[in-house]
Amino acid sequence: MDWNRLGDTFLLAVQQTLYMVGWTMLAGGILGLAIGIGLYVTRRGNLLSNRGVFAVLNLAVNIVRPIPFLIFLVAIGPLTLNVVGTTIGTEPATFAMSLMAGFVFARLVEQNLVAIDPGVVEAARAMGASPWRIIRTILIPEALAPLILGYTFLFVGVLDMSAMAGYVGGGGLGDFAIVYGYRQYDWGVTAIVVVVMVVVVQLAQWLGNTLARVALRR
Amino acid sequence: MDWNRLGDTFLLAVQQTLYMVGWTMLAGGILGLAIGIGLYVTRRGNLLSNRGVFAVLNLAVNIVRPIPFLIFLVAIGPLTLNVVGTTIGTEPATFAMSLMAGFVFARLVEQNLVAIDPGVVEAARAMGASPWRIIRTILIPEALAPLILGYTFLFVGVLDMSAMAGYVGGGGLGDFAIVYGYRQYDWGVTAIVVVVMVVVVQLAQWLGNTLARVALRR
Amino acid sequence: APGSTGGGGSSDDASGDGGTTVTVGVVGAGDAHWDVLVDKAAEAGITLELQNFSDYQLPNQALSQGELDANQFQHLQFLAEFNVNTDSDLVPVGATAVYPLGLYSTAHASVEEIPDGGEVAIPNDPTNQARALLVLQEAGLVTLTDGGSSLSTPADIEDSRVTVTPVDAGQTAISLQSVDAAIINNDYVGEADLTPEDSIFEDDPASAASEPYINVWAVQAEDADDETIAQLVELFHDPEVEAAHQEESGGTAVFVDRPASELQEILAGIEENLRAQG
Amino acid sequence: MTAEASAPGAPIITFDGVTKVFPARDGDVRAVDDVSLSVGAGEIFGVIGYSGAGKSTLVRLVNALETATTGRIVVAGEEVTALPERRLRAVRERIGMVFQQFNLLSSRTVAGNVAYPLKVAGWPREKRAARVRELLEFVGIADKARTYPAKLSGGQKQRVGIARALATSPAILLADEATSALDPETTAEVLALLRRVNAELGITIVVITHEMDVVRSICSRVAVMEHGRVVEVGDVYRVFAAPEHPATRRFVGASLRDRPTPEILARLRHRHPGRLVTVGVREDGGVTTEITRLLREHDVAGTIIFGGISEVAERPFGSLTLELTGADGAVAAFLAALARTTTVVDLGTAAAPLDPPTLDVADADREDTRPVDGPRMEPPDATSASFSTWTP
Amino acid sequence: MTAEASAPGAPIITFDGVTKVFPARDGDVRAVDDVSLSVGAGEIFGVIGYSGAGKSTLVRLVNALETATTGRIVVAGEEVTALPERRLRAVRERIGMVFQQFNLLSSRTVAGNVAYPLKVAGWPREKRAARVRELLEFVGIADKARTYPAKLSGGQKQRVGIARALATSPAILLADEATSALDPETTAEVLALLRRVNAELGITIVVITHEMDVVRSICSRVAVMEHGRVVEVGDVYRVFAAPEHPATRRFVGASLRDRPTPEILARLRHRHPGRLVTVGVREDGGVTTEITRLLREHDVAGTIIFGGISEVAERPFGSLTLELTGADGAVAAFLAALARTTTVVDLGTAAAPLDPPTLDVADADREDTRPVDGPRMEPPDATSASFSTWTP
Ligand SMILES: Nc1ncnc2c1ncn2[C@@H]1O[C@H](COP(=O)(O)OP(=O)(O)OP(=O)(O)O)[C@@H](O)[C@H]1O
Ligand SMILES: Nc1ncnc2c1ncn2[C@@H]1O[C@H](COP(=O)(O)OP(=O)(O)OP(=O)(O)O)[C@@H](O)[C@H]1O
Ligand SMILES: [Mg+2]
Ligand SMILES: [Mg+2]
Repeated sequence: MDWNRLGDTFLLAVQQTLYMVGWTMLAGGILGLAIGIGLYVTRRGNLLSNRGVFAVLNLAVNIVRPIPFLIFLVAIGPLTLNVVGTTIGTEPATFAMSLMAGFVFARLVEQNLVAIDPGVVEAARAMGASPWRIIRTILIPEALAPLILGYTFLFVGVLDMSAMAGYVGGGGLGDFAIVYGYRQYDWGVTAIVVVVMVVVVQLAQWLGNTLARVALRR
Repeated sequence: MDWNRLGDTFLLAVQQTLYMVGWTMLAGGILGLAIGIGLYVTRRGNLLSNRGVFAVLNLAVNIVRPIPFLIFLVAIGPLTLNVVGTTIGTEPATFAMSLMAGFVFARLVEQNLVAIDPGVVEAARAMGASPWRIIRTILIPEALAPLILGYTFLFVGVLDMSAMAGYVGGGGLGDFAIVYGYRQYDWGVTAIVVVVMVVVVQLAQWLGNTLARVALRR
Repeated sequence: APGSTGGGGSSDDASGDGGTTVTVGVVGAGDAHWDVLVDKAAEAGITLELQNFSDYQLPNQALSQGELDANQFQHLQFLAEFNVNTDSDLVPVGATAVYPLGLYSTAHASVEEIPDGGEVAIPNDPTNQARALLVLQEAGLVTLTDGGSSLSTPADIEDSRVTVTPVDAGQTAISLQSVDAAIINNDYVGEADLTPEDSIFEDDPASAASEPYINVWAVQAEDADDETIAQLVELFHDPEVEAAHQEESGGTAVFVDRPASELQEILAGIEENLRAQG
Repeated sequence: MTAEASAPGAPIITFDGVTKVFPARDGDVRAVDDVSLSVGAGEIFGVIGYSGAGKSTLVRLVNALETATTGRIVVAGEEVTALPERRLRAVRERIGMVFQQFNLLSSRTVAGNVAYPLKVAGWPREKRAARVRELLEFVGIADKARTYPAKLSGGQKQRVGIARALATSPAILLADEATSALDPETTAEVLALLRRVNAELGITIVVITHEMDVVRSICSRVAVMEHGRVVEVGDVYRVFAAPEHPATRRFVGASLRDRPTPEILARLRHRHPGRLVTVGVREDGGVTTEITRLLREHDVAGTIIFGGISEVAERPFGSLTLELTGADGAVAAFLAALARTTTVVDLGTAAAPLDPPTLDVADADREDTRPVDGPRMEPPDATSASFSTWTP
Repeated sequence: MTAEASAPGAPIITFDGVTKVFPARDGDVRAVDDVSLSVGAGEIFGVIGYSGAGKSTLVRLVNALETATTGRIVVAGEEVTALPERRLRAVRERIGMVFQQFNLLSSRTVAGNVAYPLKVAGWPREKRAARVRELLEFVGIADKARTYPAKLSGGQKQRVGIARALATSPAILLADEATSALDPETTAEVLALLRRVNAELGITIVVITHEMDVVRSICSRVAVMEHGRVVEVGDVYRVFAAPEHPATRRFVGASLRDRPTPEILARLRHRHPGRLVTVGVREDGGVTTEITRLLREHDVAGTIIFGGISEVAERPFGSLTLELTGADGAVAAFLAALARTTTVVDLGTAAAPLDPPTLDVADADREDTRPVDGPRMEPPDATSASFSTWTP
């Protein structure tokens, strides 16, 4: 890689990726947790079982997830303009990614909550705990280990998704690899970026695995 | 949508998507199950706990997942050529998607297995069941409900991924929406395709939820 | 718009050195000539900020929303389609070059040798796909509905003796090992260990028929007379920039330096045609 | 709480025609079947029954963890069967529950588990810590405070469950098999504690158990369940003294162990070939003086070979099995005289055995505990008729 | 299997200096501490101890579900502590295990759970179905065959666990609290079955329990655990008759219930103000004849007010508490005479009570079950010294 020529751009790409991934993990994580918990608790027979709300959430997730990211980006353009003030660059890309990541994470959260022993939820109900308290103090802690793994999974997905930020001028490492590596047939650049991403993912996964093991009180 | 002009192409796109998604779900599902179970059983303290194998599998998954799909496609080009005989078209796209889907599903599988009550695995061990039998008759059935949800999650991911098959001439619905809708400024076409995909996803998710509820013997 | 015209969302008067900042949308900021241009612009007191896109629709959209001062990634044909389809009035203010689009093959020495039912890869990006189909029609491999147009897609292939597979532009060269022939953007010809001379068929960039494929700088209508942009247009034809660009294109780029008015005329012509087609 | 308090106070829990049906593919399960019952405030109320009789389901209806299919349940003045989930919370906060399967929070330490209901009830942090320590010390697992449930033994888990249920000193305590995993000493301690919180704080306790000994030692009233129905309910001493339903008789027999089982009887006959009789022991225990007197009078020698006198609801209760030796006529006269005072069951001699009167139970419907081939314990007749005359 | 078979056959399970330590942040837990022990082939061997004593861990070492920290364990000739997981499978196939927490497969029906070990053992389909039906009928849940575990009551789950462990008729059965959730009748049936499979098929059974009654009714030998150590091991009758370790004495006392607890004694004194004495009953039960004779001789009136005679390892065992009324001298002479025949514990009168000799136990270290404030049950002295002279 020609560091003199690409060095600054590369560092900028790293910054952009950090920005996009960081905010997406935060916003998408919160959104996903909220929707995922919503899906779980409103499921038939569960804590706040509610057909209507479940159907709406379920539909929303099903609508957003399969839309190709590019089309999704454009489709929410007006919303992005309202919220972020612009439709190109790193911020709007982050906005779209957060939404998409939220809907993706929602399913992961839902999935992990399904495996909780209903006995403990029952114990909390028997003590008069409110649904909100049960969510906060039972559902999340009891499913923490798989939730951490799910969040790590999301991280890798978001990093991957951030490569598509290039479509809206969001830049980032993935875009860097494509623009300066792939399209230039410069496999050296591509390889370096991929290695960087793999190392980051390896670290994240190691962290996730470790935290999950700690959270798994067995 | 101008049916006369696009009808055939649309039907072809549907076929291609069915082909790609079908095979990817099959091959990726099997691959993912295998790797995911591998990750779970070789984890520290588990059935076939083995640091080396775990590290290799973990690294492999971490390497493949963050690579932008376009770069991944090119990177495995030589392998694709060997296996499929060509690098462009629906088949090679399916090949690349299967690999990627497999690595993605692996993490979902691993995550869902982590939540299994170790007591039942212990009961099977106490009866002298072999690790392979435990995997087949305990791990998979006990985690079936979340595994089904995970597989449904994968389905949506694969459908989404199939939109990228266009890069290597794989075609499919996602590509159709982009080429004939988005790029032709024809939001009608885009909308129709998106609606079709959402309906398919809605059905798949409904099926997944239903099967998961049946599998959840509570 | 840059400087005082004040339409550009991301432009401002850089007070520090008295220069001006211009944000230009491009597809493929990785191309070497941009580096040279940025340096040249800096010498002229212009801070040239490149906003890279990987998608071809968005640079125009961003420009018409005023989020860019200019863009430079498309030919007149593509710009016309955008204007017509989205009721916009982006205008070309300068030309860069026109590139030949050639058909290459490692397996066959001529178009005639391509077997019936063979497979031909074409780029799937919108600036090249329709043009590639027209090249194939010219080469006698396909027939397009109504003689084809700059909006043609594989769905418009009426009759064909080969299978046409659109792929990512970067994949066309790579795909040569799998297909009988491929239309390759000249950007990628060198990367595939080919030279433009190896093409078994190409359109003629110098001919009038290639006019719609002249690549241009585009701005919002009210910025048509912007000085800074005009300066950039001029700087693009600086020998150093052209040299860098020529090297990249494998020596096939035909530089075009036509006045804005001519370009706008050509554009108007294409737009009229498009509207007439409905 | 003493057995004398047999008349319940104002009812704090009332079941009124309650049925709970679990739908299932192959036939619905009527886990609770038309139960009407009330538990008085301040009572220790026992629920006993065979495995699968519906005991757990019955108490789970009290705090509405299960919703009744039909019927009304009123708890502390609130009709829980009519309350929405939101309004149930206030009711539940005042009910502690020990779960049969413990249901500990695996993500919290032992101390965290016990602190949980205190947090729900909004106790301040400092008071919480002190209370948790106190409870853990009581149940004897203070040293495991920072351990996670997965690392506890079965009995330790159960003790955490008990501490957790008692934490907020609820008005009602539902204890579902709260001592099933505990050794006798810990069980005795837990039962003593329950008796104490009942006496001192007036907490109403519903004890589900399969051990009649638990009922015997702490309950004032007991309900016996079979197949979802409450087949007998009453004062504990009355139920022991005069069990009416065959299921009750079996439980009483299994608990008292004062009458020889057929197996034991066979061995007794082998060792003592003479005339064997089982004599009921009355409340004041004076029957043995009577026996001594009558033996002397009739010149019959008696050896106590089996049986026991223990307490039921803090009153003496039991029976003794004697081997009598003497002239046939003298023995007969002795038995006749004794029978005027108490119940006498003549078991005959080894040579001419008399079977103890068996239960007239058509219990073929107890399919869920009937063995195919294992020897079946046939509890001897509890001679309810004559005993029942003493019932207070 | 009778109690006479007290000498174990060739050992089938041998522990040799086995220790199991669970590492933990705040101090390691020595769950099993230097245990050496052997279980004879064909024995029914009991393991008893307080909650957390290490019983479950001990048996889990047998089939190597836990790996020993130090020491050697040999099972059926194989040193399981030295075998790799792969080779352990053959050993495990011949060991059935009932888990304290049941560990049922939630994804299989009741029938599927019981069929599972048969599948592992490679039984053909038809034989499997018949065997499953037979087992389910035995444990009394044939009607729940197609139900999933989540819908079972606690006792029903336990019965599935028992059926599953017995399915392949293993050579060794490890039963960890296998009857803790069962009612007395079902317990009796399960114990009878265990006795039968032991007698008929020669299956070696290790029974972990906290109920001394279970030990009393089926075990030939018993090990008592405390704090991970085996503090006493021996023939069951010997252990009951002459418990050596304080923990053992407490278990024996709790099981026999023939001696009044301090609480009961207080009530007895209230009802019977006269002289109270507890008299041990010897193996042949003849002591009561003796009592009758001596009462007559010394002109003392005696009333049996508490106590019991039951069987331990199928032999009579127990004690009776009498109230004596008569002249002081006569009573003293009577007691002196009686003490020549059997153990006599003088409890004094209500006015001048004599406490039963208490245990000389420094049991302050039993912190895990010591209550902070609950009344503590003080088991009376089991008068081991004089009883031990009869030990066979
Ligand atoms: N969720 C459920 N779905 C279907 N059937 C159930 C469910 N819960 C319990 N049952 C059935 O209802 C009956 C009563 O169960 P319950 O748990 O109340 O019994 P129990 O008296 O507590 O027994 P145990 O002493 O064994 O705990 C049983 O036959 C059981 O199988
Ligand atoms: N996996 C583990 N990690 C750490 N400590 C453990 C673990 N399993 C058991 N222990 C500890 O080891 C000790 C013995 O436990 P064990 O389960 O053998 O007791 P037990 O005698 O079976 O008791 P119970 O009668 O209550 O079931 C306990 O103090 C327990 O907390
Ligand atoms: Mg129950
Ligand atoms: Mg245990």
